Amino acid sequence: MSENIYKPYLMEIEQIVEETPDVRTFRLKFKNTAEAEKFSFKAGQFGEYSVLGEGESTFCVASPPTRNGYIECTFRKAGRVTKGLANLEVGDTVGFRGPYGNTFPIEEWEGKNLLYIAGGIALPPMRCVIWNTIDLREKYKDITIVYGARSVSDLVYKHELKDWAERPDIKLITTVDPGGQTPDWKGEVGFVPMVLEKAAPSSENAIAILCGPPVMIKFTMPVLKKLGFLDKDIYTTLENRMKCGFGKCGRCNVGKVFVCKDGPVFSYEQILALPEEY
Amino acid sequence: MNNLIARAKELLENKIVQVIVGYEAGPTGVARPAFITNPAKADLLIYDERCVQNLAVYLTKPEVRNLGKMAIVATLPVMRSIMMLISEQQIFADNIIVLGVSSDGSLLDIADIKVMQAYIEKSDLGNPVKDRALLVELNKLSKEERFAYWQKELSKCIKCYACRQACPLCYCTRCTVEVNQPQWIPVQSNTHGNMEWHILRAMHLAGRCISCGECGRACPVGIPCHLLTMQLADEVHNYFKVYAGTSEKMSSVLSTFEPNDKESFII
Amino acid sequence: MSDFEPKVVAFVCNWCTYAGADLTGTSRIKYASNVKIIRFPCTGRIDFMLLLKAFANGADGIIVSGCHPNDCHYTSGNFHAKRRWIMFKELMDFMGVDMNRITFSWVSAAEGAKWADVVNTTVTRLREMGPYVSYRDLVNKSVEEEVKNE
Amino acid sequence: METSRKLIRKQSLEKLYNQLSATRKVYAPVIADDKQVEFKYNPGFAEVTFEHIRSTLSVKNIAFPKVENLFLYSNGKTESTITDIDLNKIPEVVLWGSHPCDNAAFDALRSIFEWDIKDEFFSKRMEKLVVIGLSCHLSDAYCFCTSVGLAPNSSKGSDILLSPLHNGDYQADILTEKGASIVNSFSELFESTSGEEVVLTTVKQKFDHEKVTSKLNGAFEHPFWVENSLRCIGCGACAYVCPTCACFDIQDETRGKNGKRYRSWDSCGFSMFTLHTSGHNPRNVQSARWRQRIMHKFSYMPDRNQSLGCVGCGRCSSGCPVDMNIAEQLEALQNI
Repeated sequence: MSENIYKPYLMEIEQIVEETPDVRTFRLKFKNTAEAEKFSFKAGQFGEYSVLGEGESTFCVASPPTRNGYIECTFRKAGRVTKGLANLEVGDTVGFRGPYGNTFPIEEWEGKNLLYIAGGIALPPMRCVIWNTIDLREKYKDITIVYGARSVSDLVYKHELKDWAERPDIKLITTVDPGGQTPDWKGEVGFVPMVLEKAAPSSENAIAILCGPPVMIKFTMPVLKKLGFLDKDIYTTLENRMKCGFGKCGRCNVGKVFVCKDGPVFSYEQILALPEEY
Repeated sequence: MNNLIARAKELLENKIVQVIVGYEAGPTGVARPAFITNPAKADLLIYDERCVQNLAVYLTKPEVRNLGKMAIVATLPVMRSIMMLISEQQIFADNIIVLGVSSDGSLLDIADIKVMQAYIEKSDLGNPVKDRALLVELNKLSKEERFAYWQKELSKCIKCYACRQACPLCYCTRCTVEVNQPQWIPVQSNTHGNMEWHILRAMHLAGRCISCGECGRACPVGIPCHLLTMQLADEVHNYFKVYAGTSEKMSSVLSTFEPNDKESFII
Repeated sequence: MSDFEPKVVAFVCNWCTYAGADLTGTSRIKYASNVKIIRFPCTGRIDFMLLLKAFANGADGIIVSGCHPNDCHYTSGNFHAKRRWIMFKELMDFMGVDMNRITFSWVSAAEGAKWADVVNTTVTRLREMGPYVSYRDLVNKSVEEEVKNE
Repeated sequence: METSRKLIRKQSLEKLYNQLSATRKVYAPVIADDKQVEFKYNPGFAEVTFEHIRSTLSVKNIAFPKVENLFLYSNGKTESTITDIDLNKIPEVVLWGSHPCDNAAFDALRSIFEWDIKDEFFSKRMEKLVVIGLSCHLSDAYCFCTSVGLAPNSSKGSDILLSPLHNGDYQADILTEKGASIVNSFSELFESTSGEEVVLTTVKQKFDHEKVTSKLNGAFEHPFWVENSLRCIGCGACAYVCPTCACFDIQDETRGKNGKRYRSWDSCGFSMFTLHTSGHNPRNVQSARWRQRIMHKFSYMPDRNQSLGCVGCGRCSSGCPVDMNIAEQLEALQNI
């Protein structure tokens, strides 16, 4: 009999990092080693994480495929499933189905400058590709990361932000919204689009990867255009509600395009061709 | 009907309202809701015995509201729904014009809410005659027979929520069944879960149901779910001597009380 | 069915009946141990869905109890509850759910003896009625419906 | 397989039914107490109706049940296990007397469930299904099979298609191996055909579906959607009675330690269908949801699944509480 496509892998929580009061990162390890060996994924893909008894929720894999043996997910406590997840402890079981969806075309980006722009809880879906390209550092030229959050306490991956800031081969700009700073905050204060405009990274031979709340995207796009980025060189991910993850349940489509099959990674050029249904 | 069309035209032409919510005939001959914004199209309006749907459901619908000020063709149940919606502060009396129609199809002159209230008060406010008969039949059955009857009926329910969507008083933007913390009602359709849903619906309409029967009419599989709310409408009248939708000031039976409410089962 | 012990769930308010039940205990009045008490801030807070869930999860009977009228800690919670129970009882009756399995009562904090009496009468009645098979069948049958064509 | 044509007399048909019904599950239409037509398992032959236009619900539940367990689980604090559903336990079912539109709908469902990765739950049920279809000699104003490339006697989706003759006998078209194996097991009941004309209803063509599909391509922003969906009240009746609607929800239900993950029918017409946790809703108004329904069936599915998502059974329109008549709307759409 062939596989039950709705059956999740059983994963054990190996480590929990409390990123902010309501955001957590789980490191998950396959319970079954045979499944672990067969499993592979690429940057940008997502999965259905489940708490048995609560249901499933869709997040991107937050760890890079260059780190074997585990996957990580970062989620904000918001609905029934994420609350269920937040109640779990190290050693507990989480279900995982995936990977689904397309990937960031990182091979095409080789030899280019990369500009990552993320806002708030949108860093996790980008963390996978960021680490992926950092782990293959010699293949890419400059890597710039612009990350903003509402306040200092809302910044996720604080330990990694520190590492990135210390690395000479990465340019990291962190910012918090006005009023969100603490007395010892050393980063920028201001909204992502303004900070980006001030930093003015060059668009020459560069790719921009953008992820964040709609309002941030709305105001960041004109800045990227001003800097000279072409639509086809800007990438983002769409996050629509989904249940199955493989084009059957009928929720995530934007016009003819299934976010779960044709996405979640889209170039801005592709997004512009979509009907406004996302 | 001609009076209705003339009045509709006049309201649209003089820009007193932007839309008339009334009935038109569909291609298969059934009457259905129509939204007339162009006075030239007012001739499409009909009013006859086919026009049974409670149009008041559209008063709270965002896309219909966006059309602007409306006039609504209103039978007695529609008027009572309007009263309920005003009393529950979902709509403002000033924003709608009521094109009242009596049971024989003639246009009533409902100048304002006072007139409407007077008209409602002198009408028969009990359940519709044919439903009364059904209720009497059901109440004659034994408890076990009634339990079996409702199990059989509710096993047909497919949880399409047409009963809820068709009801002018089920206007919540997020229904209890759509809350999943806790999940009161199972998402799937099975007899037990369906029964819980219909109990919940009837309880949430207790003292608010204006006996239009729209829920039962909307049901695609023919469950007489309107009898549940109608039975409660009867009981509300028995116990508390009120009919829903008779005054703009009335508050819902279950959100008020009288210290001397009578019952006989609490020990 | 002589050895049948009914499972009874009691939904009670914090201020009167719960305190009343406490008094029953401290007064060393014995009463049937079939009852599992669930404490609420007020009878006005007892949702009818909870009663249905109790039946669905295997209760044979239910007691709902709170402060006497005019004694509500929140002034009017029990008056609201009363109206709700009237409607609920009538609806349940109409749908054929056995209302003899639900006891509604007012038990004040001073009525320890009344609480024992309410529980004992209810349990005795339920012993005679036997387990609530028809509701349980409904639930079990519904679980099977899902796999109908297997 | 080469198809063949036989004749089956009325008495033989009854024998065929009774013999099938004695040995396996037969899902056949009956007229219920409330005059609604519903499909039941193994009703007596006398109960089975041959005179229905359409059943209230479609027969899709035989391949795509309204609730279907995906797996069972037991959830301990540290030890969790998942138990698969044994799909081999799905019994063989004979679908009897379903009309050509409903039978063609299985192909549309297949185009969704077997698109990209294969859904075993659906496929297994289809594997165990034998369809003995019945051509239509009755129709009503809601029927529009001829507008979506079908006809009252389309054989698509049937294993055997029965068509009524004037004298009460039936012509039997044997269309697949599955059909042939039934005919072979009961060969004594089938005779060679005398070439008599079958009695069929005529269904007027209301629109050209290819024209609709091409029109829809640029119609996403058209004011048509708002104008024509104002009366839609946003219930799920159309989707639930539809033989081809396949959208579903996945939910968990636990009792104590044990539970099940199941899928159940869902509808794109519900306001919460696409709601994000954040509160953002890509299809936040009813017109967008109505557009999705029509677009999915007549534009997205032909494009992505190489199948039309509509078989013209007319259930959505006859079951709609507010007369959202899909054929009327498609007719209008081909001329926008």
